[in-house]
Amino acid sequence: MSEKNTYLPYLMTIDKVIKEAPGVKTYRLKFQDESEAAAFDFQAGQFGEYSAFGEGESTFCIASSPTRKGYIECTFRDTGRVTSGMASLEEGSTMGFRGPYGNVFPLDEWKGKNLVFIAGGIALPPMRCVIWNALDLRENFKDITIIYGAKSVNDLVYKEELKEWADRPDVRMVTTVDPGGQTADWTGEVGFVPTIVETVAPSAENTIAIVCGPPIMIKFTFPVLEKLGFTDSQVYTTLENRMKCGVGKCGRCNVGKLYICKDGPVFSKAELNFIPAEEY
Amino acid sequence: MSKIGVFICHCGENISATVDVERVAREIGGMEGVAHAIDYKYMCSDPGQTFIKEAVKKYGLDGVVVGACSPRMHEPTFRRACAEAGLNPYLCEMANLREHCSWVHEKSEETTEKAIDLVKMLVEKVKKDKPLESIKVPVTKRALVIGGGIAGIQASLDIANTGHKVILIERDPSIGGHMSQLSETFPTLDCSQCILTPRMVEVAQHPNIKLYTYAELESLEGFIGNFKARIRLKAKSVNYSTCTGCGACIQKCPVKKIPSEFNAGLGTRTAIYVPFPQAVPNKPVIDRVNCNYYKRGACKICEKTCQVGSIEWDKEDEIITEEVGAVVLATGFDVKGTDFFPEYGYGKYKDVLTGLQFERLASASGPTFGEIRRPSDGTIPKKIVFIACAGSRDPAKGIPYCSKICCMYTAKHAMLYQHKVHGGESTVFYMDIRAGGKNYEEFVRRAIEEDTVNYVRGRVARVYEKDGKLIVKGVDTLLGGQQVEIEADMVVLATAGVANCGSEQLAQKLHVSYDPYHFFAEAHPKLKPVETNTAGIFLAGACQAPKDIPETVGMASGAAVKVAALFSNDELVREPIVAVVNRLAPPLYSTCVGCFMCETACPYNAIEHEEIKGRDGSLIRTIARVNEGLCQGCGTCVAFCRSKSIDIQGYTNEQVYAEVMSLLND
Amino acid sequence: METKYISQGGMAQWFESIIASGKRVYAPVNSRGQVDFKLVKNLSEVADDYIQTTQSIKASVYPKAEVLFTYEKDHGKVNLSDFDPETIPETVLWKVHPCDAAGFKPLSAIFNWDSADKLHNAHLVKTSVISFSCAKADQSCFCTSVNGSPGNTAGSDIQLTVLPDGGAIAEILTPKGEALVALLPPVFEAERGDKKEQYLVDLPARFSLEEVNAKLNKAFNSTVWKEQSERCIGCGACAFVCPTCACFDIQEDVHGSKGRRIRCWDACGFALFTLHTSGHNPREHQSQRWRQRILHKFSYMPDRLSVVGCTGCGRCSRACPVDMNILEHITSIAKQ
Amino acid sequence: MKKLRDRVAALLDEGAVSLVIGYEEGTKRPRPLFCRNSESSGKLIFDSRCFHNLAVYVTKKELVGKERFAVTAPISTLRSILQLYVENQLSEEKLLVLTVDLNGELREFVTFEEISAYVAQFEMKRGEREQEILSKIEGMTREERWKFWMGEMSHCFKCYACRSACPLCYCTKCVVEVNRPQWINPWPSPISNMEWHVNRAMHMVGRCTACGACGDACPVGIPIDLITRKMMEDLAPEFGYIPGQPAKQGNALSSWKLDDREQFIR
Repeated sequence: MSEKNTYLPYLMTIDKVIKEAPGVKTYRLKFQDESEAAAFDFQAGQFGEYSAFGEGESTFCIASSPTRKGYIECTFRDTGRVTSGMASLEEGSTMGFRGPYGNVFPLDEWKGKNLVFIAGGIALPPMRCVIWNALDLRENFKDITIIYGAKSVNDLVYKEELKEWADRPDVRMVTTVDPGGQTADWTGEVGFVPTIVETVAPSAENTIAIVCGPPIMIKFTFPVLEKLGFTDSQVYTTLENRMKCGVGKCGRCNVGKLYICKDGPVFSKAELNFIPAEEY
Repeated sequence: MSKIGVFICHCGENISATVDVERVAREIGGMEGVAHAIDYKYMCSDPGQTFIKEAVKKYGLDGVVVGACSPRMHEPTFRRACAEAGLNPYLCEMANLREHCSWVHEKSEETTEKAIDLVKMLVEKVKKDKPLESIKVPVTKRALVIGGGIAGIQASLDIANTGHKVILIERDPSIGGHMSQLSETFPTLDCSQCILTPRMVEVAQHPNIKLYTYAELESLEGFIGNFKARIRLKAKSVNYSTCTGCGACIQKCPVKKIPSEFNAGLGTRTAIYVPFPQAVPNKPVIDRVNCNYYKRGACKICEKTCQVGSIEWDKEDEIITEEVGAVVLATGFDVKGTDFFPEYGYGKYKDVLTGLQFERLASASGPTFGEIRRPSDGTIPKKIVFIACAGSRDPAKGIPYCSKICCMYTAKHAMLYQHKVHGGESTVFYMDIRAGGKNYEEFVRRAIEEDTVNYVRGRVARVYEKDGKLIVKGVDTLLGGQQVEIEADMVVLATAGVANCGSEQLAQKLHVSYDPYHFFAEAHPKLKPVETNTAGIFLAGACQAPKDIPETVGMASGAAVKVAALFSNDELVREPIVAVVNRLAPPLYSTCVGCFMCETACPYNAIEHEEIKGRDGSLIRTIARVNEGLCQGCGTCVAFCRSKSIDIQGYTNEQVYAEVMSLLND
Repeated sequence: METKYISQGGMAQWFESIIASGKRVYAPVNSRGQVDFKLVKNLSEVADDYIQTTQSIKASVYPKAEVLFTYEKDHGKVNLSDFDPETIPETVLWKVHPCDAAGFKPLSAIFNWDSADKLHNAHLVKTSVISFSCAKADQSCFCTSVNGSPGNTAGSDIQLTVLPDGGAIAEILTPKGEALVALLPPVFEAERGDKKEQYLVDLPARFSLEEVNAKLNKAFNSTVWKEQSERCIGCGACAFVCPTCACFDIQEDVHGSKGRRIRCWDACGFALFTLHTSGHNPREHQSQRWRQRILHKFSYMPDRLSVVGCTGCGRCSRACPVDMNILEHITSIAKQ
Repeated sequence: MKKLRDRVAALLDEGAVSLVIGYEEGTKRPRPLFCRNSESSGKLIFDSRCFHNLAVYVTKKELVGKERFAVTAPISTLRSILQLYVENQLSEEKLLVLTVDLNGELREFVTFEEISAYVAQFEMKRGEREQEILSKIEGMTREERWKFWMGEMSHCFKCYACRSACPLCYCTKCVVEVNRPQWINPWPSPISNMEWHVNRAMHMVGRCTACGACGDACPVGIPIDLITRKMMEDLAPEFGYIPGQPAKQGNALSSWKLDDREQFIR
């Protein structure tokens, strides 16, 4: 039988290491096998299981855009056994990757609409994928607004890209840090993401909001969007639950009947209304 | 950590003569995560350190392992080098290839392989190292000196004279210690009390010294710079603030037959007493064990005698707490009694004395006012025998060490005898004469040559009584082991100097280590002779080992300087090798479940209770927290924590595990 | 499908021929006061008088711990060695109860949802199941309430129904079953017209699955979970003895440069099962975990995999240290 | 029984407690019952068949809430409650303890001191089962014992029922779940099962009160309780405390005294 072993990862080489923030790194991974690289494809919103051999697997979204071919990127914080194992690797080292898994952001459906991306802290990576995807297909969309906040200036990730986005004439970029997290030379906003959203978000008219962040941020941002006139089908988010397999078998990530690994991780707020909020 | 630099030191030939250092560097260089590995003749030298610094910069090293000597020797050196190159010093580790490998093994393949293993372990450890910051703690600039003998007196005065406050505690009613008991001192034969008493008075009057006599240390908590000493002030039964020291009570006290400690049991004292006339403070205490009132509930003659009403019958021991930044241990020594020697009559012959008792006989303040008279009948001994090395250098007696002072004081004793008893005959049995010290050898020669003391090299097998005479049976090894038998009127044993009674308990209270003979252990026999292994606690005098007065005074001054140096800083910098209880984001807060088994296990009382409270102020959980000032990084709590919620920074479970696994995984 | 008769002696001969064929044979063995499946060589080792093995036969196709693949690291490079299905020996499971055999289907449904599970399938292919219908049941048994029966042939390659004479009705159900018969065809005699039902234990159904399913669809926020789960102590005994529980963990076993990735049993009842690294736990309380267990088996699986995740074997009730009786709990939900 | 039910009903009605943890008839034998109102107190039973160690619930915050609660405790539960108190897991203000004594009288304990005094009347003895297996094990050589236990451990599948049933296994993260470093391999295998059980035993030193809950809970019948029971029996004379009566402070492995013999490290 020549069935493929789902759990056997692709071997990837760490091509580039970017230090984003204290404990946060982005790795650019390239396939070691040319044919695997050629056959590989994914869409914005999908995730994978990343291996640090010797420590185990961890789940992250693919942080790079599907429009950028030949590599994938992941951004992670050194918090546990696997991520600390990953953090100790360097350029040229081998990692494993299984994926892509999960569903995708419906960028095709969003053609001709305004997009507002709302992200907090380390939750920018899943967003970054879709931001770049949208920016690379800029002509498909109308206004693009990015609202990104972190605890402090130091905690902002993708600093270079934030600058790049801010400098682009076709993007409205708003960065904010929590009160107390600002530095002397900070020129961005100061305030929690939901508060900032309320003041800077574009009109709900023909706009899709993509929200990504810690549960508490999502919890407080949704009502703000509702107040601004966004309907449930105009709001998208991506969920994270603990996963082991990534393919609907290990039994961890389901929220009610839905499995984040298979039915998600991308959900519209309309879909979220049908699953129990306490399970994510 | 994945760009690790490894530096293998030859230590001249100390390592390279037995270990193939090139091979160690070569093989380690091939390890995963090692970016650079070299060997060099002297890694600790300037060029050696430069190699490290340059490599840190050139290869962007994020960890350094130096395979060299012991971390105790050069860890600060290499850590400093790393720090200068911009690497956190705690990302530098040492593998001890000298003491742990080259010095203890023959040159062989296995020795080199062991060296490789040792370095490999540290490479695995350093991969898991985290940058650490030193801990800063404030310093209380007040010293506690324990023991009011010459060591304690000298240390107190020296510290006090640097402008810092000193608390001096003494177990006995007076300071002065053994030196106050001595008659005259070698090699100058000046009067011991004459040179000591001015110092005693100076202590009593010094504005920076607070003197507590009749006091003992109850407990010591805390750590360098921040000790808390609980001191028991034993009840003196006399109010010192009103007592004038007139001495009337002493004269009237009906209990007069108590053997005097000051006179080494040769004289007597009363139940209310001042140990000796020059005592500081010169005020009496009541010895409750022997006092009629305390024993039988009646007497109170002293109270009737006292003009100022200073007797306090109901006074109880008082415990006071003093905060101090440093402690000097100067608790001195003791000498073995004659009862330690079955071969010399178990102490049952009254005219067999210890050296200390002879000092009292020879002292003008002694029971015989300086005349050498037999305790048995008060006659002047015509023939006297001194036995050196009584107990010392005798493994069979459990005292293999040399007591150091006996050769000199025996010579002095013989000399004093010859001076005081004209026509007397003195004989000294000795093993060797150890007279190292300025003018010491000359002093001994003077005893032999000018004062005609008869020195017999040999040991005394027995002393026994026959017809009122003491028969000393020994051999003269210089006469070919010939048996000698001397009839003597008095025998003086230069009994061994031993640790003071209670020194073991005191050491445990203070967490200082001690040697098998209960003398306190110095931190390094050569380079840290006045430090103990517990930071902030120093040693002075014979509590560390028997020593003579000049040496004691020198050491006391040394300890005082250490204290003064410590007090010259407002803050102390400590190694961050302390235990830490993990903290996590809510709702977990910590994996600590607050069972506080660690608290019962911690020898340093470093575990505190930390209450985690919700936003509304309600108590969520109580967990353990380590006081990083008190923590000594011993790891007992770590071993004991069931949920593995505590780790030692720099020696985390993960690091130690990685080290062990690097060996097991071959 | 073919039905035959096999005599007691014939059964013994056939058993010997199976052993002789070199296949591994697992059968219930009574030792240490417990009956459980063990590797056997002789029919005499097989336990006789018992209701149910403590553990299900699940481990034969879903081992407690199984190596997914191995690897070797070499200076930043990694060489992978895939799991090799050829390493799995031919296995015969002897005297499996119908409720255990029925467990293969839900187990496979989970493992093969969306993507095929190479390891599980490799075990399935190499495993033949000889089930024995049930003549006895106890108060924990409820196969008839979950679409099963004491004579359910689902999941079996051959089912034997033991007759009073010691012989048995042999239902040869699959090609794998036929292959086993082929090891010693003569002992399989023509059937004698015995009525199988006559020899099965009578076990009335206690609830209707449809009813339960309908109730559960609306029960997510019910207080019943908290009420039922109060005494649950959160161990994994129920999950580990269950023939259909498939939750697993993936772990790393590493020795120096060599490593193995291992899949091992896990249980949704464990407090840390869903704990995020951040400390957030979507199923923080035992009541949520109990709800997950019940909903998964009786609602999510039927809805998403079209198979019920319970075979009514009753093992979880027997194994539970605090008498979390699933039959009692499901019945009470059905009646609410 | 009536007295107990009445008293519990009264306590709940008065609002003196918000919950009473007790026993009810189960499908196989009595099982834990959580009475939150006086009606359910009618289900309460308390007899010699009630041996679940209810102390396992008293540390579960989600169950007992913030208000005062009560537990009906047979002797084994009382012992565990005392140990939990020593380990700072319980407070007297929150917990009311009820028991029925040998004369059938209902007793209430408000302070742990009272429980301690009550428990002191009961000597800790081996039951028939313990005696039978332990005397067999005690007769074995070291090698035979290892073989015996490895044989038992090979049946363990790490469901952690032993841990879950034990009132003293209240850690929120067990050592077996700690993965930095991974002390114990989390999957079942004879040696890693042994590692787990040895670890658990070590964590029970001086703490186990030999209630037997772990052994009783084991679905695969490993007499796991005997390890910690035997350890408790051996430890008690060495460290001078009475089995089943928790030491007031610390425990065997963590407490030391100035006069402890320490010749062995000289």
